[in-house]
Amino acid sequence: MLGLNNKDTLLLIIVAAITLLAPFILNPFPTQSAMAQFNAGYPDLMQRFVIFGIFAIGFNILFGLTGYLSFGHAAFLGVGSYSAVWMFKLLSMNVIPAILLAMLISGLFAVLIGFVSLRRSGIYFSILTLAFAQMSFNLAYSVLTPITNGETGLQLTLNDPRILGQVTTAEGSIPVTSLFGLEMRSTYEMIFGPWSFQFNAGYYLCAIIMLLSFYIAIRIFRSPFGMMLRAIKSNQTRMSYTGLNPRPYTLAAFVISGMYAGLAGGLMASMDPLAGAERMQWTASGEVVLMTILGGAGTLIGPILGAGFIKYFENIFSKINDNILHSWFAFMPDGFENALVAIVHPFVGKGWHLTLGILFMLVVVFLPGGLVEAGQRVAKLFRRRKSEKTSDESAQSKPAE
Amino acid sequence: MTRTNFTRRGVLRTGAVAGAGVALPTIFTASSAAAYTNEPTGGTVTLGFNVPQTGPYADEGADELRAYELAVEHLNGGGDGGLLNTFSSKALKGNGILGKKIEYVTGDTQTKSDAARASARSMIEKDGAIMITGGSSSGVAVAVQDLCQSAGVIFMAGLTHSNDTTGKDKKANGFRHFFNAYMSGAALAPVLAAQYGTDRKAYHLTADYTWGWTQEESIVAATEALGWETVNTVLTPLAATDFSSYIAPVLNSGADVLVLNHYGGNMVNSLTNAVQFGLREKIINNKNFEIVVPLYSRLMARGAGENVKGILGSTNWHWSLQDEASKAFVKSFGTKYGFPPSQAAQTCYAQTLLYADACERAGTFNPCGIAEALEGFEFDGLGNGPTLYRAEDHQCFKDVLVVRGKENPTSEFDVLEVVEVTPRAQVEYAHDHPMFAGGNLGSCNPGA
Amino acid sequence: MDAIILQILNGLDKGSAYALIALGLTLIFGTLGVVNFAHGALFMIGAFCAVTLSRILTLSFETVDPTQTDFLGQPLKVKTTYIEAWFGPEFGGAMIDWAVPLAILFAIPIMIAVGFIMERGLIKHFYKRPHADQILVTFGLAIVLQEIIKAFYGANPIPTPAPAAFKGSFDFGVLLGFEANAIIYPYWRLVYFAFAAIIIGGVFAFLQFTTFGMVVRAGMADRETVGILGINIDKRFTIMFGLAAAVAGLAGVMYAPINSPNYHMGMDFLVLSFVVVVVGGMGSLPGAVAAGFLLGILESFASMNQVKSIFPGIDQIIIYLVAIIILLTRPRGLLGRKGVMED
Amino acid sequence: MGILEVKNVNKRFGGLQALGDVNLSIRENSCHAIIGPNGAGKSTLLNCLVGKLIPDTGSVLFDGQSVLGRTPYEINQMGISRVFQTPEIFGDLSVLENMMIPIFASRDGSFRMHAIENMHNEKAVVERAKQVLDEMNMLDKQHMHAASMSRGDKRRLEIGMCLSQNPRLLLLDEPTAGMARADTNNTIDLLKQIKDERDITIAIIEHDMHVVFSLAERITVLAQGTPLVEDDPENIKGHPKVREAYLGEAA
Repeated sequence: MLGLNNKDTLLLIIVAAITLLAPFILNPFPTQSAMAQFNAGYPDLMQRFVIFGIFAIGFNILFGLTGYLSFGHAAFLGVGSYSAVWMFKLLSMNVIPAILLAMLISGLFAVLIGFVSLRRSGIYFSILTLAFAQMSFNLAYSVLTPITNGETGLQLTLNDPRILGQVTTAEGSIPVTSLFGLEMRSTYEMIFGPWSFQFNAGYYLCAIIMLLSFYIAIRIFRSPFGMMLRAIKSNQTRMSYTGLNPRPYTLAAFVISGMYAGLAGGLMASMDPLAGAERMQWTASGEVVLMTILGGAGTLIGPILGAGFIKYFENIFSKINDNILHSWFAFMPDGFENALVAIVHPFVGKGWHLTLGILFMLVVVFLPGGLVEAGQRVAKLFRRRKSEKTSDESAQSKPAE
Repeated sequence: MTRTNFTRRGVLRTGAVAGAGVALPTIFTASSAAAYTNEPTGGTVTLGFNVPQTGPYADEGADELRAYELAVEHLNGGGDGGLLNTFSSKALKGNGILGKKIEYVTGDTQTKSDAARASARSMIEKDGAIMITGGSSSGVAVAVQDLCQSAGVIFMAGLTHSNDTTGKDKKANGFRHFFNAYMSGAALAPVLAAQYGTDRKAYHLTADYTWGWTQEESIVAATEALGWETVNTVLTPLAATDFSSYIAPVLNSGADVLVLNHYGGNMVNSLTNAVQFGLREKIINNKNFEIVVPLYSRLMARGAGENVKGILGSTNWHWSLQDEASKAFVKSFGTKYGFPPSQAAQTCYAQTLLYADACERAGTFNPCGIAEALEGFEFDGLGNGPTLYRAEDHQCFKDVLVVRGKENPTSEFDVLEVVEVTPRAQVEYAHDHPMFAGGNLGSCNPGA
Repeated sequence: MDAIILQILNGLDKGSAYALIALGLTLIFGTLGVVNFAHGALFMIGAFCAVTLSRILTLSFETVDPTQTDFLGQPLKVKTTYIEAWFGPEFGGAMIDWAVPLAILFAIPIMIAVGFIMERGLIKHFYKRPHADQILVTFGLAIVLQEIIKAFYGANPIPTPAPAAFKGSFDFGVLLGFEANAIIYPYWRLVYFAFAAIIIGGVFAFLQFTTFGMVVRAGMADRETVGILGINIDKRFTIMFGLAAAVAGLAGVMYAPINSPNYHMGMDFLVLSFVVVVVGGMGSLPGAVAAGFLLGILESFASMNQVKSIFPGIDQIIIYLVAIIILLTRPRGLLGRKGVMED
Repeated sequence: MGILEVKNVNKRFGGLQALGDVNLSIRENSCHAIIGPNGAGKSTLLNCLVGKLIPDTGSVLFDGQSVLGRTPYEINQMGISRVFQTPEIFGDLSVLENMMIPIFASRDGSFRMHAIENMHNEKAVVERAKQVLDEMNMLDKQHMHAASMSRGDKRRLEIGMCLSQNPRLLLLDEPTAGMARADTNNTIDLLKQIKDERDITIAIIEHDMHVVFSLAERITVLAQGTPLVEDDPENIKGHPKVREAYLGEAA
């Protein structure tokens, strides 16, 4: 289907189903229950899941396929966000031109940085991309404030021209981002018994774009071009002695993944029209590297899992405070309750970094292939139980998902 | 885990049935039954405390959070009642707000605009927070204020000192109790002139971002008005940790005062470096060389250790103040936590009380009603003397403290001493003052 | 002229810190082939060794002074340190005053132990793993170490002053015939520079003149051959890691008085020190040192007002700009060898 | 006029004269071996032919066109394929994929942005790859991870990859170095078969005299960067200069 083989089609369908049903899946706990803290089915986080999913999918096209580890990819995300916000300021609040411009500008930026950085490989390449991104961040924070609004981040004001849209709403506020009139923030809330599920227009726009990006990524992975990229990772010498020029291939991959990052940046600005300089900092670039490795570099689904994993921790664990801990353990005797709270306390709330760091180490030590490997192991366990006769197939190496 | 899975499957099934019936969905935000965003329906009301919990300002954030928890306790009728007893408005009864018990959620701003907004959005969308407060930098304050404006909730700013928060970036749904760079300049300049004379040459080192610039502008204007000369102003990168290359040329520039427009880690490092270079032992132009730190934070000043001794600066509030309200606050806070509160804690506590009081007086949680109640509100008894929430820009006007690093501290908290309480009249300015121009308050947004 | 000398001095000092951190990073790269993102954390732990020692030395007991009151209006508890009580205010006070230099002795065993534990417990399982995995695991470790420090010491910087004898600054200008105050330089920074020079010299001498060092250098040049020779490389790798950790830690100890240590100071230095290492050339120790000083001096020059007035914001980007230029003109950095970390 | 003409090629590395006035002509459809003791400059010469090194002076003409200043991939596109001393294959890819890449390269040139194209629509390439694998007797291994194969199979795959491009000149750099006797013999048989069945010129650098004399129709002996003799194998065997410079030393 859609030019994919059965396995990829199945994967795409599963991802599509999960994404489209995310408002249910991410809100498994009734709103008033103590476990509701773990619900992630609210618009902001759901949007973040898929937007960072797009970012990581794109990063994986470069890193997973060619092995070039860019440490400056956040710069493209930032550039995309700035372009999109400028579009909202100058043109209109429609997200389509903003997203298109974000992809265009970040693509151009990627051509420029990629052309220079790809003259080197290995860690030299990583440091070149890091240097470009850090320069962009430092300048955006200071000298380029007229374009980027520095520390605060570029935001909309009541004085923006918006030549094709309204400058202010009838009530005198800044208009909100929309897709031909469909406001990105509009949300349907469905109450079902003790549960409530939120269906947000912005989320579904992001989700559809993410599925499209994912589909394109699958096609790239399975295309001759994708094979060439994997060949570059495997053996550049053989590549050039086979009559292939690695440079345009890597540059193309770099620009594609830069545009994915720009798309993610544009969507981020469309969901929340403020572009902060921090999203270009090296820690942000490092985050997408971590997402990809954590999920499983070079696999199709891995980066999305990694993105979800990290964003979940950042947004859910950081919000757990002692009050909530006490409410969880309230059923226990006081002494126990306090002891448990004291044990859990360092790992949640302001300690969410600690939990994340420990999990990084655990995953990489015990699951060298990232979260995807965990899935594969579980699947293998089931398969082995089901039948013993698959020895022929499992001996064959197959590219991981 | 298995149980969770069963539940989830159950949800999926029932959800599908409900979806097929197209019966239940209701719309909210754009046009809904609720009169405003997150209108509290049950017996509780949720406030969102959005403070830095990770990153360099984590300690400041922790202190803010302590203050919020204390405020909630007092508002819900617990503890010793704190400033409810001294507050000039007597609308609060210690039974929550409008009879609803206060609950709160917390989040981590990471001192990043993006993360702060994400955290605030999750409080509004997931937890149903009706008010967001907190923060420890102007960038975050402006970014979150903007978010609250568009989401239709009230934002009570925490620690934010930039002129822009209630200047060019002011918003109808945002309110600031903390003082600002202009006030620092206006309060500090006369003291500087009195202590160091009017014939001084100043050299500014300024953190190269929005807050730094507004502070430099304010201090330069205020000191030059009193006869000082500004020899040079140099921008330093925010990421700088070693300021030696910026400080070394100061002595040779003919300046005899160094003004450090830095905050937090930058301030600690630049001040430490400056003292290391021995600037304070030098005699330039036949005068003792002096260093000024216009915005002091006691928590951060501790990081500079002995280097702060004798150095002048300004602050919003200090625990050694002897008015009844300050004493009451220090007592409540100190009894609960074992150490005195910081200025960040005080402003956050005050903001929470002010918000609750405005709800009571307005008789509603509707942001527009609250804004109306806060605009032009005159109050006293929160530790800063008689205070006005100005309607035009939602900035509080109150006395500003000029402080000095204490020479003989008696404890690790005893870092600063109050030199002068600059009266409110001296730091007031017109709301369309050029340093604050270019913004537009807009109209209040209830979000519905 | 005086301004240039001044900035060279400043640059040497910044460069010392960069060079020391980069030296340890390169030792680990070169010998173990591991990308150690936790190296900045080692620097930070070093600085906190100084903090810890000064905390230990100032452990104190409380006596109530009825004449004074604390912030709650209760009688003030006055703290007296045990050290001063035991050894008398003079000697005890001197020990507290000299906490940072003393912390060198305190830090060496701690840092070596930390290095050993890190290498044996974690890093050694990653020699054969892809660099990406090494980055992830050491980054995770760095976060964990940071958070542990934060849990004990909080997020705010902690003042850790140098001994009183090193307070103030030395006037070089007068020495060179300039007017007073033209070129001043804090004593402690002179100490730091000299200290860095000694450590760098010591590491080089160790590698140059000891059998152990020779094996390690051979290992850096060609790991396989050394392995074939039947030399127990594993043990030496562990020792190398301990040494690198000690170098980073000592750099941190002595840096504590320059900038008050805080839990994330390692991350602040991490990116810069990676740039330094790469600009110097992967696996080249002299390259790392040279690049450290070069970038330190250029950074200082870029912060001069004269330079900034021509290129606004140049001090924000100078290091990265120089890194790009060097990497584009010299493919393997200043002194890098072929084939190291290029895959 | 041979298909490859090397004229007066010199190459110095610092003080070392790696190649001195090398003249070499390789006839079309012949098998030409270049032998010589270690450090004779064989590999340097080879690198000058494929664009890895640029000679200081002299010219290298392939089919009348200069290859100097061209990159390895351009030279490959002209019709020269190279087999390395240690097999250079795409270890992370499957055997079939390894074989498809050179076929794509021959069809599409040095770069083509076929990112959205579907592998299913590349039947011709897949078929051709399978055909070559079949010729190499490797069709049963097509789904294997290339890196997990034996060294002999890797060599076989590499040669197959080069042949799939129908090169006019195949350069072999010590194709049997480090191989077991059986693998060596297999490789010799394979190369013999190629030589017999195809219109192809083969240039081989080799240490192993067994291999050289099994395959070569013409031999050039290189010593200290200069061609010593060029002659037919029978004459080389007994040539006194060669004995002195090479065989004598080796024996």
